[in-house]
Amino acid sequence: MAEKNLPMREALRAALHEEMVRDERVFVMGEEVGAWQGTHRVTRGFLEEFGPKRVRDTPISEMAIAGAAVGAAMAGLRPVAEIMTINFAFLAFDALINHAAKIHYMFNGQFRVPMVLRAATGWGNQATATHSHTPEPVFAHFPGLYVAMPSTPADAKGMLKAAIRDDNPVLFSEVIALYPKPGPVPDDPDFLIPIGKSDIKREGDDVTIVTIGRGVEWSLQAAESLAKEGIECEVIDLRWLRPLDMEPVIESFKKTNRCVVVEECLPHFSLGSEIAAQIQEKAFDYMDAPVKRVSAMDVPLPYARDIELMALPDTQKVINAVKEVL
Amino acid sequence: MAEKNLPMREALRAALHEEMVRDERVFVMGEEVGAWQGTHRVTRGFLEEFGPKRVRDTPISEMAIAGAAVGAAMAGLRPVAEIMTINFAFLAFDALINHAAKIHYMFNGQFRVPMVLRAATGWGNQATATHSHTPEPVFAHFPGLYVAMPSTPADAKGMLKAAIRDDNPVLFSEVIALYPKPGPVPDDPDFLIPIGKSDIKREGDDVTIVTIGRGVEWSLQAAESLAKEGIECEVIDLRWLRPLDMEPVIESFKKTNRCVVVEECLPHFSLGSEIAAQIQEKAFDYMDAPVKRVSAMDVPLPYARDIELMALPDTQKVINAVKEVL
Amino acid sequence: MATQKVKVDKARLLDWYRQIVLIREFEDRCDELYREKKITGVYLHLYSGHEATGVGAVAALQEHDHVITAYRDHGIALARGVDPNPLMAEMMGKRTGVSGGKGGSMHLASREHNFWGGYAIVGGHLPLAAGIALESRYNNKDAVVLCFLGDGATNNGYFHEAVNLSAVWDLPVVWLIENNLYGMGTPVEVASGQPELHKRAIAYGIKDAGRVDGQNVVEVYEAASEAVEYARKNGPVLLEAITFRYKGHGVSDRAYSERVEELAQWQARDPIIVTREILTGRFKNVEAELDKIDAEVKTIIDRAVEYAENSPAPTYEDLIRNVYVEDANG
Amino acid sequence: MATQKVKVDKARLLDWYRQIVLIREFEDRCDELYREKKITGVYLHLYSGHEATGVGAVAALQEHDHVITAYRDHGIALARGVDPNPLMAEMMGKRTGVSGGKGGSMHLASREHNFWGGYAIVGGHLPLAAGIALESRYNNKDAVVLCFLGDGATNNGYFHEAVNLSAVWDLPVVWLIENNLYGMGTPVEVASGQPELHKRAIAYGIKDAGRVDGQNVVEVYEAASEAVEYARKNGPVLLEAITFRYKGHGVSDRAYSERVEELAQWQARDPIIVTREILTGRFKNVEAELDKIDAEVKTIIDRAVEYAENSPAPTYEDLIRNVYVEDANG
Ligand SMILES: Cc1ncc(C[n+]2csc(CCOP(=O)(O)OP(=O)(O)O)c2C)c(N)n1
Ligand SMILES: Cc1ncc(C[n+]2csc(CCOP(=O)(O)OP(=O)(O)O)c2C)c(N)n1
Ligand SMILES: [Mg+2]
Ligand SMILES: [Mg+2]
Repeated sequence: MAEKNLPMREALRAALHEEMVRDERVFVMGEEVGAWQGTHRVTRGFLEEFGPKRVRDTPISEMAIAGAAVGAAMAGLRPVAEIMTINFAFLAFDALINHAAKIHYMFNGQFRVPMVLRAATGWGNQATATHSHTPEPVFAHFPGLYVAMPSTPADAKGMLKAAIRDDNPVLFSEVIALYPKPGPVPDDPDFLIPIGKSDIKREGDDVTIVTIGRGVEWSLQAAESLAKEGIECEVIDLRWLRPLDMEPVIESFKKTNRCVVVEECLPHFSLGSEIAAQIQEKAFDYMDAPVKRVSAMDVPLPYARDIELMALPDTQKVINAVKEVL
Repeated sequence: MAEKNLPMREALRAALHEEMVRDERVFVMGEEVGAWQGTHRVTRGFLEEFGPKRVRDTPISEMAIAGAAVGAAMAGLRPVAEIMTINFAFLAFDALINHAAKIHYMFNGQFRVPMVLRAATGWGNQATATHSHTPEPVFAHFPGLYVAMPSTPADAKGMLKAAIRDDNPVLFSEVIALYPKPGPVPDDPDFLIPIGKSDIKREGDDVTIVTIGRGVEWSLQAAESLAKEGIECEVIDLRWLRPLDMEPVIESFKKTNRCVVVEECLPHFSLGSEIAAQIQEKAFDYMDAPVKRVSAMDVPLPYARDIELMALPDTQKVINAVKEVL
Repeated sequence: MATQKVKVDKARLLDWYRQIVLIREFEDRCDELYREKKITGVYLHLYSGHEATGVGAVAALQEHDHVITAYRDHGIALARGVDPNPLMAEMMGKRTGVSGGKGGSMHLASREHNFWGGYAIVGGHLPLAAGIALESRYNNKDAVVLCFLGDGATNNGYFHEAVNLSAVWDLPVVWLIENNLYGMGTPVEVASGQPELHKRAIAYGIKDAGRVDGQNVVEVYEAASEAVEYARKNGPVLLEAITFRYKGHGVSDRAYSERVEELAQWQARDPIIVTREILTGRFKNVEAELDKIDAEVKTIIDRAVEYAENSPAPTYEDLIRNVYVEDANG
Repeated sequence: MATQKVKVDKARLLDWYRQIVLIREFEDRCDELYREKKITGVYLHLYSGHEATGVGAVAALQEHDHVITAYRDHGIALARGVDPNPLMAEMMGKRTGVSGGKGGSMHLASREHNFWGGYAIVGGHLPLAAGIALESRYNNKDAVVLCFLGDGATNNGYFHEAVNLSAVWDLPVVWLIENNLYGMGTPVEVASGQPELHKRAIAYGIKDAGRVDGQNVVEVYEAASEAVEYARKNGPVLLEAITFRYKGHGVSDRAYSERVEELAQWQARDPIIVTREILTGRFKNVEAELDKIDAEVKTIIDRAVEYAENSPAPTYEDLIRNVYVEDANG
């Protein structure tokens, strides 16, 4: 199958573009998605190509962006709404959790809410406390919503396309730090990565590293470095926080008996907590060591570069954690 | 020390009353707290006694209720803001997480935010999907905020007083089902339960039950029933989701080697996840069985009574869980 | 108040009368069933007192138009023609309810009637209304969305963002404020800096359709008709109907003693009385027909209660179904 | 536009001129330092172009009054008299910065100047302003809160809820919209159904203080003075200043090519030019004084940069401090 080398930003753009070409009902809406060409350039050129009906700039109204997407989706359109950064999705929390995620259930299946809410996530660029959240676990806490977080350009494309084609509401988190990173991306316009399917990004027998989003890069780098010392890590990219694909994790753990979870998120009531809890529930007899969590530090994020980076996970922290569980 | 038998509602009212008498800076604000006497009657009689300056009815404006409380607290008042039920606190998510919880840090300690945000929580009364959240773990995910959830009238009083006197923002969750339940409450106007201090509600050597809020009742009932079979449970009431008092939990676990977590919350990225993760981290060598979680089912809550109650934890589910870890 | 323009014929007036008493009877029965603990739960918000507003406004719609409202939704569902049987079944949490017993009183909906639901988060349905209206514009349909909301809801951020969005996107929405003077215990003028709520239209540059007497079904119909046709051709409109609720905010709330006198005044202008007066004023010997309607309505509601009582409860299968759409992708 | 009432004396005018060029110089230097990668990070929103609005409005305050704004906050801090040294240190993320290097460009604050901060969530600071104003009323002080906000922010739910709350609670707030015609790339008329933003006052029943020319420091001062005194005595006011930003939305944003011509028009009415014209029109031989101010300001900013560069970075201790107040209870 033909493929191109694209940065994640362009892979996402291609996914969105293909789906808009394929399906008239798909449209984008959000702050600066049109005339400004998209804050993160994912919708670059769209206004010119698809026109203002399908590329809709909005006021700075996150409640209404998410809520109107819900309504449009109920009525049969397939909105891809953009919240500029996920930090502002806190303002859309009710629209997402009490509306998008509940309507199919609450009205006994009478309505579907086939919407995607794209949001740029992550930190490490001195964006400071109010603009440095990776709060995906908080959204994934609630049933009714799917939550995606791709780590490679190919995954980004296949996952976004699957999200757009699915009839359920999806929160689609795009890690800002990954936008410029390139990778091979299939051309196939029907290349889809199924919702809730994790991916083994590297095989290994000694330790299972479970991660997502930006954590994949740190984990793979750590794995490479550890391989030189003869330690082989299996790196599982969950890709989706909901549904959470635990079977491959448990299977891998039964082989390695050791696990490190790597997340950019805050540590408490988080991804690492859930993975650790499930491993000890489902593979208790296989545990040779406690599951170790590598998370962001439990602080609001400061501006000053040096201390900000102290709070972020990195490759070295992953290496240290792996050594601790060995 | 003298004490009275009071329902939790009255214990909370007494706490609030005493603090308003003690400190002119303390005031209440929120929807229906005044003329309507409080949706949950916690502020009954306050408008008459303290007048409209200190008992402030608001419009249905959750963003502004929380946000104005932040500003008033920064300026030196001590607002006790009420969000009618915690479901509506989703609309105050940004004000709480990006403002209340961040301001002290972000401005390097220049401002303090001594506010309490009271919210009624919990479910089981056919309040349906949009009105049936116990989402405290989602708020407790973020540093900068404290999160309280008392289980008895005495705790409710001592914890609310401590929250009001503390200089940090506190989300104070009051379980609706517990409002009418009575218990002994100390009269002492300086009766305080320190922030972040858990409580052993029952001692036992066989299994540690870690719980909070309404889970305490189910756990104690289960413990009583199990005692008849010779199984002695230690029931630890965390009382605060943040700070999370894990030391007594770990200590107890080192004695019992078995643990069940009981929560009214949804199961994923939740309280049970965090407790299980920490136990396997901190007491791995003491684990005789996996930590078992008893949570709400992972569904939006339906209206019809029978099926709603199927989704809720109860005493029997706790008993079953305890037996599974034995 | 809207001036009368189109003469409404007798058949229509009788139909509206029928709807109004049907709603009243439905609500009275709900109240009774709640006291008998046949309807349970904490939330049940009755529409009694508002009937003329709901009936008159919904009458202004065509079949392909859309309706959406808040939790005080029984009357809207009935006015839109939803069968009382599955509505009553929903009240009792039965499997045969419009929402399968999963939505309850606050979350009625009937897709086939283009009734998009009742919503319990104050203001939460407003952007949904905008989104539904967008579909109409997007697909070059001429359908209008009639969005009911309370006076209290106008102070919520959702109102501001949704109405402004409808303005800049030029969406065919009639924002109809049912101003019943209170949000729970809070009078409009305590909650809103601008108590003449229709004037908020100017903040969004949309048409201010003024205030209408919410007790007079004909006046509501006429004002709503103008608003609906304006929305169809031009874009969003804000209309305010003044009305009053007869019961507590919800059935589990205590009655509000200060309101006794106010209530009596409003009941003197009860929608049933006003509609009867319009009919008897215009047509001779109509009383017998009206009495017959009253009796028929009682039978309809009796049957609805019976239907609901004899319906099965949802099962565990229902509990776990519909969390996600499982069957198909778009 | 406000008509001129109080004659402003020469010393004040010179002081305002000094503030305006100080802000301009500070921002130009920030821009330069960002290109030199001495200031880093993704967010840095310059105040260039807005100076007359910030300086004129802040000049209307007394010392015990309060100021709060959004992330475009450098100019407000300087106008309020905060020392440029710790401000520049904050830009560079230094321990000596006003916010200890933890807040950065978007989160400047100086409690001792009653400058309550810059806030980066659009609209997020509006209810804070209401709360701060409440303290003034609560404690029978006569302090006013001047709350700056952007045109784009007026479409957010926070605006609606906060301004309405200020109305029903009668709070002493001046809501000052700095309408620079765009929110990022979105023109006001695309984002707001009502593009004459001051008219939104009617939705809350508060005083509409109209529009003022944001390039003219004297006119801003006069309009703001009236608004501040109105707020002090009566309650909330909404005032709109029309201005323009010279740079990209933030330094990391590309320039907006369509705006080149528009920009040139606005720069012809640059606050520095306008203020110079006012001064030279009123007073003889003032040019030398102005040139001297220009030179002094450069020295001040040179020193600020030097101070910042020589300041220490925060440490791990700073990273973990101030998450919670640890030392004391109220
Ligand atoms: C966001 C939110 N806040 C608070 C509530 C609780 N609540 C339910 S109805 C209501 C009053 C609404 O008043 P109004 O909009 O006037 O409608 P009415 O009940 O008078 O029909 C309140 C405060 C809620 N459901 N949602
Ligand atoms: C709630 C929220 N949504 C979106 C953003 C991203 N954002 C930052 S500034 C801005 C534009 C604000 O425009 P305006 O209020 O006019 O202020 P200006 O930048 O023109 O001074 C946007 C959309 C944000 N910070 N917060
Ligand atoms: Mg009302
Ligand atoms: Mg602007």
